[in-house]
Amino acid sequence: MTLKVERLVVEHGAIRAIDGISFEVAEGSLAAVIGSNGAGKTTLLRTLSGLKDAKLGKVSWMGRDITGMKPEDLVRRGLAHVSEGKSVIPELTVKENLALGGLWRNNKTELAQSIEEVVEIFPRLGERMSQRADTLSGGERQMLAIGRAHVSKPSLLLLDEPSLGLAPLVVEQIFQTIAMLCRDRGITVLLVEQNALGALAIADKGIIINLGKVVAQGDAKELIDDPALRSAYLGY
Amino acid sequence: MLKRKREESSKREHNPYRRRVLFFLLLGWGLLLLGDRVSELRVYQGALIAIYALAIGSLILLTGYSGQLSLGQGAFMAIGAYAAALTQIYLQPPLIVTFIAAVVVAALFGAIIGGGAARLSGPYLAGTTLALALGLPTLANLFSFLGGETGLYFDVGIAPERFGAEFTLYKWFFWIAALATLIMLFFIQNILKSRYGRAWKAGRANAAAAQLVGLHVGRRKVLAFTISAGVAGLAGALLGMVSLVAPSTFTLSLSFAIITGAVLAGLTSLTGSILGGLVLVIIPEIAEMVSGNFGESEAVTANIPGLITSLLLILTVLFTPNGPAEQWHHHKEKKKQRAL
Amino acid sequence: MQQVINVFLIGISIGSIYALMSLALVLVWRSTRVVNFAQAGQAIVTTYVAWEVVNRSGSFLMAFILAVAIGGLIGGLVESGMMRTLFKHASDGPVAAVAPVIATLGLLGVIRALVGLIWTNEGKRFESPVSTAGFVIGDTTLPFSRLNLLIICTAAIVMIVFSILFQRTNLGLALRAAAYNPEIARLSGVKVSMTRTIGWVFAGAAGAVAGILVSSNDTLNPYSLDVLFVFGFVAAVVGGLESLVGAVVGGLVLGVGLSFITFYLGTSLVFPTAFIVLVIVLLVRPSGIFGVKGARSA
Amino acid sequence: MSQTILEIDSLSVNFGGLKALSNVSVNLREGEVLGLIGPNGAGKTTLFNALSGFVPAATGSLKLFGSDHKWPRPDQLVNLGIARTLQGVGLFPELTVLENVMLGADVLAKTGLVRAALGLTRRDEERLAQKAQTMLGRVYAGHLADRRADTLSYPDTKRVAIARALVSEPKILLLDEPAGGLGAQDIAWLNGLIRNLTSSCSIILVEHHMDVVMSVCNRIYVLNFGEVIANGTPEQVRNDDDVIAAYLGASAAHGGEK
Repeated sequence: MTLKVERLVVEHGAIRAIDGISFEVAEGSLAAVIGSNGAGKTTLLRTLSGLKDAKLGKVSWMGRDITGMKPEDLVRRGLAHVSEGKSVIPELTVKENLALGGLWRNNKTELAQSIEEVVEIFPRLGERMSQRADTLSGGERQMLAIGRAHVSKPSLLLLDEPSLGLAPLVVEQIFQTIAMLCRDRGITVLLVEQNALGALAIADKGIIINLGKVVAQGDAKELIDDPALRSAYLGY
Repeated sequence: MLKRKREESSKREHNPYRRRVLFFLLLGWGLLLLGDRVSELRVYQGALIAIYALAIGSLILLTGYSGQLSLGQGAFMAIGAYAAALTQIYLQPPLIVTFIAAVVVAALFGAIIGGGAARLSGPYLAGTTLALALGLPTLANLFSFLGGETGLYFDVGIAPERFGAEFTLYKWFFWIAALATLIMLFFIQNILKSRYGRAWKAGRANAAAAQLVGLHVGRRKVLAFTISAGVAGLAGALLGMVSLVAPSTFTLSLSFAIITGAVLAGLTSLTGSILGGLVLVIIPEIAEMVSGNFGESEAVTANIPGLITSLLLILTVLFTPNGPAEQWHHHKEKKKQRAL
Repeated sequence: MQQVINVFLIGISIGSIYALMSLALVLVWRSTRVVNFAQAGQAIVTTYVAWEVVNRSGSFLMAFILAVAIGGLIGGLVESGMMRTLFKHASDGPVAAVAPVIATLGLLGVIRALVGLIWTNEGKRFESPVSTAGFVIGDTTLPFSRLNLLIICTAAIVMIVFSILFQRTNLGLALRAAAYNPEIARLSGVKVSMTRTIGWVFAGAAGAVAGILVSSNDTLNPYSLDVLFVFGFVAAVVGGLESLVGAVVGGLVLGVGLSFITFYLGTSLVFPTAFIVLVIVLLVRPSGIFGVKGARSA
Repeated sequence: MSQTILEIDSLSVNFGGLKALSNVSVNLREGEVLGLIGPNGAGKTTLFNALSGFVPAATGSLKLFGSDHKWPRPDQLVNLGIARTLQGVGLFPELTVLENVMLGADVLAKTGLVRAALGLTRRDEERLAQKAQTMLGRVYAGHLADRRADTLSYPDTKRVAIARALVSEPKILLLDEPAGGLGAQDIAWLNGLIRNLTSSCSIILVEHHMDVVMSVCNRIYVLNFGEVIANGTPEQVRNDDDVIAAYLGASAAHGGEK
């Protein structure tokens, strides 16, 4: 019962952004996909969540082939994707942003319950429920984005660079929350990050990709000192 | 190897121009000969085809090349027609001066409106020019020298005597319209094939990249709007000549017809413009034949042409969105590539 | 002073019709990024249907309900039948940007021709459902009539229904989310292709109401709603094309403004004024009064 | 020491309330290749955009070839002797390759509108075509001249884009991720080309392909959060602790924590 990616190939027009990637993520674990910019991390996540079509290869989740399924259907199968760059809708209020994640279940009591859970995790959002999301700080927006995903009650959470553009202290807090979601609530997490050391610190497994290919994968703690890491980022 | 390539490339630049000159000369000669052999009605329709072709050409330049869609081409045609009629009435200069005045005045308006239009994209420009097309003719009622609903009579006089007594008024119209259209289309085609045409295509496809090669994309758009308005103004003057310079000639339907013709002709190449003009004139004819079978009620004769052209418009844009010509080019390129 | 109030009220009455047309255009724009040039054409069909029903049954209410339902149906069919095919085939290439405009213009032509074939091009008199005689206060008769009041009330009800729908329901939240950011909406489980169709359905219904209201006590022909479309478009642009509130305010402001111009300066200046307003708004504040800056660059 | 030909002094760029660049100073010397690197969102492309007039500079001044200059508009760049390639390549799809490159040399064209209308363009066109053909030859794309740009393979579009930038004979070339999407062979070719170009122009290179940056650049500026955090030779930069932290993550200190 895992997330399984097999020989995935994805193209942007004439460019091959993902060039035959394979890996597995065990249920209930936290995996970090790391690599410098242009490595294909975002494309990988967008393909997993159905926003982009794969050219070749297969993605399965809980033993079922989910390749080519639409994002709105994948949400109903427990897959939530927090896309790159604080994916909230600034014109909506905090509460509406959160409610959005639970619309598909069409159950008012469950929705209220999920929103309360989010407030427990991120108390700061509770104080700002009726404000528009564009009044939030960068860190709060990222929390809101993760909160919205949480409301959709995912069993698999895909996170795209939650640390992007945030101050180190906030990054630390977000990372700890992500780790908590995985450990305490049993959500499988696939975290895509440029911040390699931060991500590997909380992850069970690390997958280093460079120019659309996996260059190393294995235990997160061991990868920290792997020469492949420095070479993927700094070119030596 | 490289040198040979260069020679080839210079040949490539040089040949089409001569071909173009030859084509326009032959076409003109053929048309004028034809004008002697057909009925009066056909001659009149020939003049209409020429006028529509010219108006379609103005839209192809504007939309197919510089990427600005105007729903108000009829308004610029009206401006040209009124300018020509007023010039003829008050100054009575040689005919060619009248037509040049139509071009200049319409271009002037085009430059003013184009200055604003260059900052608008897609639907905004379309909506604004639509408002222009609907609103401009109402001005005729506001100023008495424009003649109100009855309009102005644009009298170009009869053909010079040396053409003979047989030379009818409609034939004279046809000669003027065909000649003006051929000359103008020749100029436009030259411009479209020159660095100006390339610059418009570049600005439309990728404004940032076009700016980086040193093109002021905004100014180029205004230039396209100005030229297009001028050309439409000439078409309008010609239309005013064969019918009447009045609000009823330059309706919204005229603007829509021009768009239809341009889309059917293939927006991205001028070669189809004459074909587009032909279609606009033929379809009502066909419709009349068709509606004859349904018993000739007025509702049928009035609406079948619109139905056919609109359906064609939708089908063209749905299935060959970039026009038949572009589609064909694409097909050819693909074939060439496969052969390599 | 009394006259000013009168002109103002008449302006509100006509302006609320513009507001409805503007609302229809904004709904379509928000859901598919298309300005629907056939919006008035769709409304022409429903108005003729209403005219037919009124003539046969005499019931204005039934005509109204039927017209609104058919308006919604046509909107949905146009989106699912035509616009989807268009986006599939014409998503890139030299004229992709203008293809939707051309397609909806074509649709306008088809609708007009069909309407002309069915009902002929001759003008039809659309009787007002209520008295058009002005209200009498003391011994002065106001130009403001029961029909004007009916128009304002109907438009107000439609707007209230819309605002409850958009602000208070799940469907409304899904529609707004899909309009602001389709990708995040999809990732949250919203079926965006469905919300697109629904946007067109609502627009069709709003347009149908506008068509009936503007035609009441007037002559109906296949071209009679062109002017409504242009004023609706101007109102939508004034409001910024993104905001439903902006559409309504834009319509009312335009209606009142034009009403004063008609009364004090004459009818012939209405069109030039609307055009000048449009150009000024587009040049000075291209994002409209309620729009976000920069929203209009392609 | 060679002359400084471009000098950016304390440039800041704001997007809304966000500071995309703050007080960035960069100088480029004649004949050198300057690398501009940094993690995602560090402000590299923003720097290019400010320099080429696509985004307004909030503060900062510019010196070109030794004299003060306003921040240019994008379309003035070529006339100032600066050419730029775009990340998305940005060829004009319906034009042929030759026409694309000819547009790059359009600033050198002399034909006015009237001559164009009359069709008297032959001499000018031939001159431009010849220049374009020569430049295409230089990037090994001469055989592609007659192909429509939208039928090219991705690496070929990159060659043509470089030819289009070079044909205006720039003194300064701004390359925006030229190696993105290229295979090893094309990257080797690109390395060679960049080195060759320094005889005629100076280059600023934004690139995240580290092999390229480290092997062709004389000096490198590293940006993070819109600020220059390091600059120096490739050797200096890659051993800089701040640079390593910027790339690999600031939470290195928390490495053992769990």
